[in-house]
Amino acid sequence: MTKNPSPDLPGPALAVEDIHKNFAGVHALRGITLDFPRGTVTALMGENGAGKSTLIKIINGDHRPGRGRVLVAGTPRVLHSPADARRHGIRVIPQEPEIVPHVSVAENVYIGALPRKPGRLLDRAGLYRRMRSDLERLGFAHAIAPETLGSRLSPAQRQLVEILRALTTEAAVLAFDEPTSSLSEHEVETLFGLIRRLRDRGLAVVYVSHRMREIFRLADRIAVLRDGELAGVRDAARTDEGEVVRLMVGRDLSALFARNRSARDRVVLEVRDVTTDDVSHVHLDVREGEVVALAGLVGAGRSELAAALVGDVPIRSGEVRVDGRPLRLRTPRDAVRAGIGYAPEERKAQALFLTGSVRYNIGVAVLDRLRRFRFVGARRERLLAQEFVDRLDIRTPSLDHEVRKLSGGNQQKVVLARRLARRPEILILDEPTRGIDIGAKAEIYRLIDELAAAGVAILVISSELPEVLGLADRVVVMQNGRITGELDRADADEEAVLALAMAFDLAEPTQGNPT
Amino acid sequence: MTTTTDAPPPMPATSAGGAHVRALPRRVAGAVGAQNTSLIGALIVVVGTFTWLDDGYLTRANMTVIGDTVAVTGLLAVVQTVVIVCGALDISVGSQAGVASVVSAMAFTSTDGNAALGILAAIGVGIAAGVVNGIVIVYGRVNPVIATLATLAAYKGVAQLLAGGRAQGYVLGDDFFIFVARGKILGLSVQIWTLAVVAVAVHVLLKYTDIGRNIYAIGGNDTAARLAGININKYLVSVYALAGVVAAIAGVILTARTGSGQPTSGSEGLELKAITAAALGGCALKGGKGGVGGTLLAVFLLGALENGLNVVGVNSFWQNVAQGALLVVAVVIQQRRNGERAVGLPT
Amino acid sequence: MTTTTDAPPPMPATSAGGAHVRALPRRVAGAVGAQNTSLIGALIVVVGTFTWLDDGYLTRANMTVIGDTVAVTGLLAVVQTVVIVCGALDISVGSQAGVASVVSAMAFTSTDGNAALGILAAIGVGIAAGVVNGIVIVYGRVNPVIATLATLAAYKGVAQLLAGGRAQGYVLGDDFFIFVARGKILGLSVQIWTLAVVAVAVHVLLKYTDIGRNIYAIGGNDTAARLAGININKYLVSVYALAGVVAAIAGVILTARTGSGQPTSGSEGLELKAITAAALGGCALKGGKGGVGGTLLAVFLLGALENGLNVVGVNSFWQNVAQGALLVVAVVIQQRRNGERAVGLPT
Amino acid sequence: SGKDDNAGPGSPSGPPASLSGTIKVAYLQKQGDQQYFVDEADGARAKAKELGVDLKVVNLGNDTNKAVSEVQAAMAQKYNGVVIVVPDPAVGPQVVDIAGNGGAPLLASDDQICLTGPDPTKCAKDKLVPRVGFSGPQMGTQVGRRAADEFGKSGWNPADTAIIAAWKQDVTVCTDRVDAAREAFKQATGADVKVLKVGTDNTPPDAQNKTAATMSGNRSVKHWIVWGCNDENVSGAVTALQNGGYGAADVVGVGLGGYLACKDWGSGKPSGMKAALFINGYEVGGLAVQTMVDRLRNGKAFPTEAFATTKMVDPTDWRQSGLKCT
Ligand SMILES: Nc1ncnc2c1ncn2[C@@H]1O[C@H](COP(=O)(O)OP(=O)(O)OP(=O)(O)O)[C@@H](O)[C@H]1O
Ligand SMILES: Nc1ncnc2c1ncn2[C@@H]1O[C@H](COP(=O)(O)OP(=O)(O)OP(=O)(O)O)[C@@H](O)[C@H]1O
Ligand SMILES: [Mg+2]
Ligand SMILES: [Mg+2]
Repeated sequence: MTKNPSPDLPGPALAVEDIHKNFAGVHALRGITLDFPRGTVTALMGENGAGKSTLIKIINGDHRPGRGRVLVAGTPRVLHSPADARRHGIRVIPQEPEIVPHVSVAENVYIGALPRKPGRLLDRAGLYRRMRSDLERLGFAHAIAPETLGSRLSPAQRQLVEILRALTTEAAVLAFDEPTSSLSEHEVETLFGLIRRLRDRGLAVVYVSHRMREIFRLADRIAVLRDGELAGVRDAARTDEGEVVRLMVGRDLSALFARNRSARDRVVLEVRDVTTDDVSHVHLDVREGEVVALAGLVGAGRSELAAALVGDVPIRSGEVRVDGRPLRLRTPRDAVRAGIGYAPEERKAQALFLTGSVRYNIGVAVLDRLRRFRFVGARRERLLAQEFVDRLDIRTPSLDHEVRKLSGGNQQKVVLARRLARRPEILILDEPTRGIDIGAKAEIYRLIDELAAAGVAILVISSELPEVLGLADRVVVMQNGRITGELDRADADEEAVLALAMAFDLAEPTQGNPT
Repeated sequence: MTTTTDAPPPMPATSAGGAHVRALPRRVAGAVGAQNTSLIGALIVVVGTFTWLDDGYLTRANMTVIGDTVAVTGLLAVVQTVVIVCGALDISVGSQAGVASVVSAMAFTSTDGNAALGILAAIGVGIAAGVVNGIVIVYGRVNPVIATLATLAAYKGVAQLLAGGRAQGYVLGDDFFIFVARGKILGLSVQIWTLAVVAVAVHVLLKYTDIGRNIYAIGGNDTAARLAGININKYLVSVYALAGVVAAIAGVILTARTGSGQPTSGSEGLELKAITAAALGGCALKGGKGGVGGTLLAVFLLGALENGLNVVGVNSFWQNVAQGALLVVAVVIQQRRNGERAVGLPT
Repeated sequence: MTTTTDAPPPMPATSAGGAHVRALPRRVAGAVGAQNTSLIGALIVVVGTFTWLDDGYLTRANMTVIGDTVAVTGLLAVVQTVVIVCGALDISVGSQAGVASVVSAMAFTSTDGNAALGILAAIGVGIAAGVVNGIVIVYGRVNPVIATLATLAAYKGVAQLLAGGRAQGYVLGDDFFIFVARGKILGLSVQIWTLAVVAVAVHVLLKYTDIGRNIYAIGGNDTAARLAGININKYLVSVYALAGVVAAIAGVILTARTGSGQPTSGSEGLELKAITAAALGGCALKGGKGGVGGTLLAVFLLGALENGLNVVGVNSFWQNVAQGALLVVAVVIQQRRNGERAVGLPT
Repeated sequence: SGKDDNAGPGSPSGPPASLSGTIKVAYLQKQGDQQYFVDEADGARAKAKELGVDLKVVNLGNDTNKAVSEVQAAMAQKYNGVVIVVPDPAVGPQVVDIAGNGGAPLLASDDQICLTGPDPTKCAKDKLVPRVGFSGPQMGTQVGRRAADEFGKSGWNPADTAIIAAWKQDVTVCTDRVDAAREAFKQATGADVKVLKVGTDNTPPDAQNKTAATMSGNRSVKHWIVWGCNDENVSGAVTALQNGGYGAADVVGVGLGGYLACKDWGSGKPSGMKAALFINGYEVGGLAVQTMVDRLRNGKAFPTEAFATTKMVDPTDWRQSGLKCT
């Protein structure tokens, strides 16, 4: 694949000089000057809305900078389009995967450069051969099948497709915008191995992530953005989390995980022998004031289980009880009525009204409480929205700002705000901190703790192990649609969780204790 | 999609919300929206041009003519707006109006001239037709376009069968129907009042009630709407029923205007006019976007244009060319003002 | 969206992709797809029913009639499939065919009977009309539905103006046109051959060339296509040009069939038929999905149905009802078999 | 076989043959959902029942292409004879040829068609397909004459009078009618009255809308004369004028068909609809079937042209004419 892009050439592979970018009133970038040397992984960090994605999109030719210039291998270039950027050896893995739904994974990966036979005929056999060999070589053969249709991919697989698109073409600069936000540890490891190999071959790698641990494992340099400005560049070996966080948020963060709660005994949510198309015989309890984390690898079936618990996926057999009463789950409406709040995994596809305002997006789930005689009180709605914007520190110019114009992390906060606005008794959060910066994460963890302390039973699905371990009172591990084990907070550590998540011998599936 | 289109979109929630913090001029501009500003501009240009070409154009009498002419289309366009905001489409509205027209005249005749019963019968039939559409779509899982194309044909057949292919009854001996056809209230014709009342009601429904918000939610992202606990199916069936009711009102007006129940004459082709107006008025056909204001402006723009071309006596062949060309020009100007980048399909 | 629709999707890539590992029967079933299976089932039911009702139905002669009848609609439906796969729509195809029909007859007449020139002129006009559509949409940023509704009117006007509202010329003195109208090759009419050749060409284009795959990508996710460096604008304009060319071919066939250049008669309403067939054949109107096979099946299903209703002598009013109802029933059965959950709008 | 102008069995010179057994006749009509043609179909069905023949009625709409398909279908299904109202006369030769190849006699109903060319008005008399029905120009002439009479009686000043001619401008037979009306009016009055051409889609609401706009552009006109392609056009235009403030006395509408005019008259109120040419579709349908069956069963040659009765009716005498109002 990627040939050696001559690491011996002088100067950085890519540099930006005094880049500015304005979006109708939002000053996203204000004078960024930064270079990306060959053979180096440069991490871009910063709070949600700091401008990381905007910078990456400028590098990709997707946005034109308002001022400043981009230099590719020392030469100033005007990048008119992503295709243009590609021609100059720049490849970007965007924050939100863009998948073509009704074609195969193989076509999705090689889109725009499909192998041809003479006469523009598609070389279909060649395509699949190449796909298979690339998957093998890159180490993702187990994670995704070349024939699967784009529309049937899980979020993690969608992200993999974006990664594969970049890795299967030649490039001198590779930019990853939060590639791991929905990958689990295992895939992350494989990806890191690949990135290191590419770096050693002389590529310049740009890497955006909110996961502090990843950054320190992977990056050579850390550049921190704050409010559209460069807050500092540090050598990864000569800095620490504390300093980076200070650069990002301008202050020290105290403990990431708060814990002011104590679980009570009353079981609020009981899952009994639930089986769906992809999940079998799940037993699970969540108590009042308890946080249970569901861990597992990509495709373990956690999201499916969550969807079943909120009535969005039909339950074939088994029972769900809330407060001891069996629940008829025909549609998500039944779950909402029973006091179950659910924040799904894919915010764009499943949760957000992208062209609606922040206020609309928060208020839409509590209209029954905002209305009088079916007329929605605009003032009440505004107050409610403002309350959550303040509480979750959602960075938005106004309550009437369109949600699609918010940064990814802030969009996630809007999703959470909508669920919290209903004050649910049970909260199911599928990857709640996906793409959220460390400051906001601490905020959300504190919020989860607060809610639990107030008695809410919380089920969190997360692919980030530190989050699982830090948050949970109990960790339930799934693999292949089954629960493979349950660990108390005291026994849970990374190895124990991973061991259960990858326990390949499933002859005797362990199940959660039916309390 | 998200990254290229930086155009300011006319959002459901945006206009009403920021109101009390903004200054009045901006409030007005905000409430009107960029789309509507362009339409108002186009309307001014059209009216100006025809006034200059013929002084019979900008007269009270001719304005009334325009109003009456667009009343039926306007009703259907307004209710089509609701359907489109849901992310659906109702192509059968014209046929529904035809059935309602025939039924109103036949019920009127067979009850020896009871206008109220005629209208009630028409509305009942409209609801039934709408509910059938909704059920076929939601529970039969038939794509709205195909489903309503099918009922477009089916309802047309029903109207023809009921009427035996002939205009039915004669209603202009009845005071009520004469009132609908020629009456005026406060100087405005009854037909325009009907349109105004329906339009205001639908506008309030869409913008100020939770029902309206849920409709925008369904059209904006149906998965999210479902997960938020909205009973999408109930909403969709109700919206189609509403379309049926409004189509029935349009049918009654048709009966009054022409004097008898017309199975197809006068209602054929209305669906395209209604959809054109809604789309020109800023409804996104994929749902979640649009409003009554824009649609009405578009209806009046198209009506003013068609009337003007006839006032100045343009040959009907040239009218087709002119209407098509002007429609394109209006939208192109509107879009150019947005300064959107020209890549791929516009929304 | 992703979570509810767990139905096995009738996919372009599925069949081809896993092909070499699967056994032949499954390969065939896979290639035909669930959608097409339903359509074939419906076709069998329709043909069976009418054969049973009237023994004049399943005759060689009548099958030829059905073939000739659907040729024009079929051509437009096939090319509409390409447009819809792109995520767009071309409502102006009928008018384009009308212009082409008039132009072919007029060029033929004015060149003293040169059929080749007549056809070339028609195709030239078709390309021009298609490119105008494409440019208005892509560079004028006009929504495809509005743009082609506008050009539907405009091109119709152009055809009427060119023809002065009357049928033009007379081509049935010319061997070539007679050959098109009545000729046979290997027992099949020239019109059917034309449809077959165009359909196969478009099928190969869509399924077996990178151009076709890029078209699916554009319709499936235009952002992904753009980021992958596909020149979306070029593709869209070309697809509209292709639609223009095929509409022109349809126009020439119309000229040959009716004997003269018809500005509107014979081409009005074809757009709806073409879109109905494409949608019934499994094209998703939001793009990225569909194929020539399904569309052709739908064309033949609708043609067999219409012919059959006439063969057994159903009154034209009942025909409307029957066609609408059967269309709904066909899709409902097809969807029921998918076992999709009945929530929200079907795609 | 298309090129030679060989007269098929449909032509008057074709050898009449006689048939026994069940006879199957196809009646293909344009605009089959229009009231006149609905009546025609009813008349045809009634006559077919009376004569014991199988009759199939097909609505061609305005679609010449469908006309071709349906004649082909009738031949494929071995129909013995075809009666056709063509959507456009230009499709005539093709239709003649198909029926000829199928060996079925062809009878034109209502609108003329030519064996050899698209335009019946330029067709040699012996190349016209035998026809039952009305002559478009002839009907137009009657309408124009009646309008001229009314105009004469009224004593209106030609300078402040205008004529509205409303029709679907791309339907050739409509154009023929209104042209003939104008010709006859001019000849009968010699007056120079302005004619405003109003393009409609042949439906009352559209005629109403378009006329209302035309009226706005011609406010100086004091008196109106209205004719058009059919009753739909005339009645829509008259309604628009009356809604626009012109009294019944200032409008002379001469309908064509009478089926909508009679509704106005039935209400007993004064109407701008002063007369209408009643054309009896029911009778035409019956006559066409009778003519076809005579030919098929008894070998009786088609008459070149057979006309059903037309009658100019007005509010005083329409009830006696046989015009039925729904
Ligand atoms: N298309 C747009 N229109 C308007 N504002 C935008 C647009 N895209 C981004 N912004 C704004 O620009 C700022 C920077 O956003 P960006 O997406 O670059 O943040 P980010 O650092 O990637 O954040 P995150 O970590 O949440 O992904 C934010 O305030 C955002 O609201
Ligand atoms: N839309 C879909 N259509 C078909 N299969 C799906 C779909 N979504 C997920 N699956 C499959 O269902 C199984 C469970 O996936 P699920 O998304 O629940 O796993 P998960 O543990 O949440 O993992 P992830 O991190 O990928 O979300 C997997 O085999 C996955 O491939
Ligand atoms: Mg970002
Ligand atoms: Mg998941």
